[in-house]
Amino acid sequence: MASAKKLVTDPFSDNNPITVQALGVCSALAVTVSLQPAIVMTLALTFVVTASNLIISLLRKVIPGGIRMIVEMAVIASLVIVTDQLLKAYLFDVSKQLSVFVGLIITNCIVMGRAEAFALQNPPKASLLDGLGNGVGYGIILISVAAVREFFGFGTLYGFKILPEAYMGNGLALLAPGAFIVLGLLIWIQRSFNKFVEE
Amino acid sequence: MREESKTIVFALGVCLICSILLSGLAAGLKSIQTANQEFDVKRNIVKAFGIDISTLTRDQIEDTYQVHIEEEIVSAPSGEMPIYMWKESDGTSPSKYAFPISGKGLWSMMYGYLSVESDLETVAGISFYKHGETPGLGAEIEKPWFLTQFTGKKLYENGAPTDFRVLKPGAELDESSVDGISGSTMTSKGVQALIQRDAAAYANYFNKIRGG
Amino acid sequence: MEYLNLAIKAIFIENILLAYFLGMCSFLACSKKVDTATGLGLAVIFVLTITVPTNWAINNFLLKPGALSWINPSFASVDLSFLSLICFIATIASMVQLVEMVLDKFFPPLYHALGIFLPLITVNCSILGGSLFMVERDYSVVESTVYGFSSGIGWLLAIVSMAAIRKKLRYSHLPDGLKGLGITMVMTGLMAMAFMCFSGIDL
Amino acid sequence: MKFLFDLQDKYLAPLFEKGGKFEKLYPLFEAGDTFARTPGDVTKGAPHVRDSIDQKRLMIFVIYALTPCILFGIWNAGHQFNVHNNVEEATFLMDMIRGSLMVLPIIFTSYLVGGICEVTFALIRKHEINEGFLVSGMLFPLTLAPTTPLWQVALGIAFGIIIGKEIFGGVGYNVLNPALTGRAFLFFAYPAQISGDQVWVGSASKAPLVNQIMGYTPTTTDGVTMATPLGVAASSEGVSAQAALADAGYSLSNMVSGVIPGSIGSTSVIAILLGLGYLMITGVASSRIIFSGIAGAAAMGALFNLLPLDNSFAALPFYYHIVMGGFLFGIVFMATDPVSAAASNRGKLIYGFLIGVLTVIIRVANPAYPEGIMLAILFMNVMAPMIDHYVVQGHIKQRTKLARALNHA
Amino acid sequence: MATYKISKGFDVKVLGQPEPIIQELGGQTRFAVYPSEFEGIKPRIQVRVGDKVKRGQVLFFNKRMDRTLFRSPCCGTISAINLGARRFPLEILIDADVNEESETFKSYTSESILQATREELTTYLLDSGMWPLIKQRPFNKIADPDRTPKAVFINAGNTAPFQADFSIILKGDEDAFQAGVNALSRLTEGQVHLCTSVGIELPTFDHVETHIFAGKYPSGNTSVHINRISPILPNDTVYTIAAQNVILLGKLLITGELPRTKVVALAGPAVKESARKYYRVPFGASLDRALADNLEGEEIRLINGNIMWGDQVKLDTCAHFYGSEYFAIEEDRSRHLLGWTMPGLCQYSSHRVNLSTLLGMTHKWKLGTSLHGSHRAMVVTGWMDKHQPLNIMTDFLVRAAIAHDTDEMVQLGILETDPEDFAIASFVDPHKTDVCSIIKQGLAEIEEEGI
Repeated sequence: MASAKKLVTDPFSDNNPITVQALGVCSALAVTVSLQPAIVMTLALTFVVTASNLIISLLRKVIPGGIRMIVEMAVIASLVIVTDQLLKAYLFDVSKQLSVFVGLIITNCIVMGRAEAFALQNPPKASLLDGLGNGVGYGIILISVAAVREFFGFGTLYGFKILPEAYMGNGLALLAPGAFIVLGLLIWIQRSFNKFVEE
Repeated sequence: MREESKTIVFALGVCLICSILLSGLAAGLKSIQTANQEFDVKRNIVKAFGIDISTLTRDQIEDTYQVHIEEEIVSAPSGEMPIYMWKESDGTSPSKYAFPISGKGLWSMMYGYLSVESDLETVAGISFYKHGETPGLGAEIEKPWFLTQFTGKKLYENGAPTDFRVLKPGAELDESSVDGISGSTMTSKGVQALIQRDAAAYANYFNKIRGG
Repeated sequence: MEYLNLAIKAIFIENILLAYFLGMCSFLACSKKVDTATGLGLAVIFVLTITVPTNWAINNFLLKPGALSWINPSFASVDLSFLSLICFIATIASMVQLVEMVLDKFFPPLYHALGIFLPLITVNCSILGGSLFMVERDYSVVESTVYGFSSGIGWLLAIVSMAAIRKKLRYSHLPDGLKGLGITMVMTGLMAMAFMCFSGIDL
Repeated sequence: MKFLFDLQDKYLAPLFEKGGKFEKLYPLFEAGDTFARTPGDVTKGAPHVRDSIDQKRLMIFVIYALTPCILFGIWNAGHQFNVHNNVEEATFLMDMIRGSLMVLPIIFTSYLVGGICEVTFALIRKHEINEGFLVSGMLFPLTLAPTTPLWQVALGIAFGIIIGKEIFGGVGYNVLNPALTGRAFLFFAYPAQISGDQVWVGSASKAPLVNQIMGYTPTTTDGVTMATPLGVAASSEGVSAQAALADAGYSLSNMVSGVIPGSIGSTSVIAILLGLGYLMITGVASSRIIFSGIAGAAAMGALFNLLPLDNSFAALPFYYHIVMGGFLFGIVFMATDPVSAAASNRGKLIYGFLIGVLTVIIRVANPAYPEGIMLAILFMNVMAPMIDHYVVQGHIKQRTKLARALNHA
Repeated sequence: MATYKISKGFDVKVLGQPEPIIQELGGQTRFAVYPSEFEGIKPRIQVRVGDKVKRGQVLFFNKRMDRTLFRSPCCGTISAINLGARRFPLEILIDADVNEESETFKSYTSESILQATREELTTYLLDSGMWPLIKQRPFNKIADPDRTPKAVFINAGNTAPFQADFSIILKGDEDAFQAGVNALSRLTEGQVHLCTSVGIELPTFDHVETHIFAGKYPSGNTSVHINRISPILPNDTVYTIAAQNVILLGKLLITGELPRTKVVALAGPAVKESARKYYRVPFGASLDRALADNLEGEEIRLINGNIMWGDQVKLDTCAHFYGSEYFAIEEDRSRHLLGWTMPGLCQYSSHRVNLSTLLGMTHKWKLGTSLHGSHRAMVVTGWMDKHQPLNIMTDFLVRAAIAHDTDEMVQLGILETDPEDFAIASFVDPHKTDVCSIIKQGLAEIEEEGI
């Protein structure tokens, strides 16, 4: 049993869900045009993955094996709907920007993957921490990509002007190719630090 | 058999809990969400009347709408069309009129509102609230530099819609043309087309007001 | 012509993978060999073509505000759209299951070609994404079918060309940190850039 | 001379070779050394003799083929500037000087920045400095307008060299053409300035250096912008595209001679044909790609002519597509880059043809981008490995069949 | 008799054609056997330095296949056994005696061979030490006696620059050749194919089908013959043998003694013109008398084979078990000022990038071993295929080999080839890729994995 601290911090770098395990990339990119939706998305995903880990870990002894996946799916889907509804009610503007991508958390492999790989075997507390760690690990990448894109694309960070007015926004950073390339380069940087090599 | 019935019971249980939870939540939040959506529309209409809303709070905007704006449905051959009238807090006669505009941009439909002054010829303001144009390019249509250009331009002349133009940047402008967005000809053309079309659609209505 | 436009748009311009980042996980995992990529791509086309219209029906006859009025006009005010996510994912899962069984029974060769990929597809976000975009863009039933089918083709095109590129990259001299995921990501970016040549095409 | 070479071999070389003081800078030394003289390496095994061709020679031949375009580009940049700024009685020499002032800084920046990227990566990753960079560094500026600000030139070439090439391991491993990658980067990053429907021929200003770095602002009153033929044809409304072109002063003959504003290297059909001839005689570029590309563009243009479309550009006679814009330059110099093109013989035909077809489709059907060749090549670069894959699969099938047939005969 | 026209190919024009005359060269005392010549064997040496050996005595056998014996070419004393890396014996040197003691084997007539069973012949050939002359495809290694080949290919082609002309070697040994052919025809269930190049006049032989190949280098390569006549399918085996070696087999069978002599040609620009001819030398004997004083140049590379395919050997070499020509060229370490841009009037090329090629100069060149450039990353351009007569996509095969993709290599037809078929691809490649070694490595990987 790994220590609580390790459970949380491991997914930050050494076992990052996006850069190392290559999970959950889909939603990691679509909402990274600027920082605000990225942060909201991080919060939403962290909430879903933590809560789903906790619930599934609590239920792990009573879930019948045959319908394991379906139950997990139901739990995750419900949590996502809760998130979606809450966002629509209290953060309307951001939810408009996120459009269908909140809903797509359902198919985010991180949530399903952590439920399958961790929560089913571990007690609630550990699962909670694991979910939290993975949510933040996801967020670190998401927010970095968003920061880079917003900075180069608009010359702002979280809407605040950083670069002088004369700065000409780099349009490519705002387009889909920019997201892919920035994430690819981030993966490179991150893997150079944790020395992870894929064969 | 015991195993199976347990499975079914469990599955039903999960479904039940989830659906109760979700229905409850949905019902509880429904009113807030609807209010949000309505407010979104109102905010854009207010903006289209040329009001700078960036400093206003939500309540102030709601108030402004409540006090000044009145909605009316106009029936036209093509169906029912909404029109929004701006009334000064003292007078009763509308001083500005706004109507929704929409049309194809480069990627998808663009939606917005356009308002005209009481002379029923000059543009008072314009706003776009939904579009899928390229960020940094076509998406400039929601930037102030682009929108403020419209204010004061002639949309109608003697009851007929003018030949409103969104030109290439740098071209010479007259009183019914504005600078387009450089690098996104398609979006500029789209804006020109939707203004021309929707202005024509409302021309009859304005003529009626003028006449009556 | 209108449908052709929609198809071109879904395949090239708004490629579900390259413009909306959907289906990345399986894209990254299954683009190592061209044969695998082709198999998965075909399975995606297949499932998308079936599920998008199915979900269209569910959305239009059950979930949308007022959708239930065909049962009884008094249900016109019922709005079940908050259930759309859960319904769609359930439909996808069961459709995949159904397709698997039908193929196994009636088209064994096809089943052998696509069989191993079908279970992977339930969690492929491009499928759910297809349905969600269908709702958001308010497509008609024919449009949904065309959209589902051509989104699948777009996805297939992207994954197969990426598999071929990765085959070419096998003997490249890549920095350690970029091997695998990193270079695939950058390459996808460049590919998305190349696909942008179609943005704005309108016949 | 001999004394110098001895000095180099005896004293300088050991410093850079393994165990030497400057071992880390070996790629740099190697580049200079083999630039001066061919390396003295001998074959290690069979075959014991080798052809005298090498990568350096191939690449420099492409540069030679580009020379007419470069020289013409310089003159034309100056000429257009002088014409549109009403410089009276501009002589050939004045045109050349003005053009050099505009174009040479761009080429120099491209080489400098690209070279720094190339050398840095070569030193870190310990690979040799590849002469392919000479071509990329020259092709890139030739696709730009003569007024492109130098900071954009630097940014574009850096992106092209690093992202388009170096992270894959250098020349030979990349997938896309680095020069085009850089060009496309600028195109999407700063679309407002170089979307291709108009170019700026430059304006006389009091501070030329500032202009060079920051760009010639088109909105200033003395800035002259001109619509390119493609831009004119694409936006012709009501009148036929031909008439619109003639109206804007573009005739078939001046598009062939290239005395029109446009990107530096690609306006003159004659200059490109000179380069093409040189490439064909020396056999450096693939004639399959070039001629199938031209055939593709002509075929698609002709098809558009026949289709009853409500688009005046589509009705433009197909041969216009070949002389207009950067098509010829792209298909001759960019599409034939052996690293990013399809490699199989049949693949090359398909690849070239589709580039031609796509170029015309983008020009005619995609009003967002009047110039299609660059994106068409980039798109086909992405598709080339797939084309090759299927050609190879087809070959495998065919050869197995043949082998079986011969065995049963 | 069928003629095959091979359209693709390229003749490297190099100086040093040998005169078609045979000089007898006898009386050597220094002999050698080179175990390193036999690829893929693990030799177990049976003699020690100082041992007296008879002609035909077993020197070593193959540990992997212990029926394969290797026998001494002369009678004398073992003077040295030189070991290489991992104690692999590189050469066994023998000082010849004056007396001529030799082992004898059963002798046949041309007709009685045809009555012998396959089993009998293989045992006989293995025992006599001449079996290794027969090789097999795929992998071009010593033939596996237990696999019955679908065909035997005798290579009498000579398209490589100055490959020995078989019609000269054959003169006087026609009977031995027929006997050898008879033996080969007993080894296979299928046909024996004799493949020659245009210009080689051969009498007709029985039990063999003659094919003529017309075309430039490498149309005389065995792989091309197999590819055109009866391509190898997966799990097929064919035996291959060089034409001169058929004579050696025949001599052994007729006389019941190990063959005494073989003919080698000496050619190349670094050989004095007077010495460029054919020599009949005792098997395994030193070539000193042909080579000494006859080579000119500062630093000379002697090749067992020709410039396109063969191994570099020491200048004091003895005649090898395989091979029938020696080629000498100068090492060329010269460096040319600004070589990348000079017109190239004095440089040889198969591409039109040099003035010499462009002007269509057809004279022969005094080529050296210069690499003419430095290594660069390989680019798949299709150029390697330009002169490849095999129905193979060379560039893609090489790429698959670099990526260690054995499946794809097999699909692309690597099993039909031998590294020698890629000599021309190496030659023309501007990136100086060592294609032959890459293919060799690929074949080794496939062999290790098993097909």
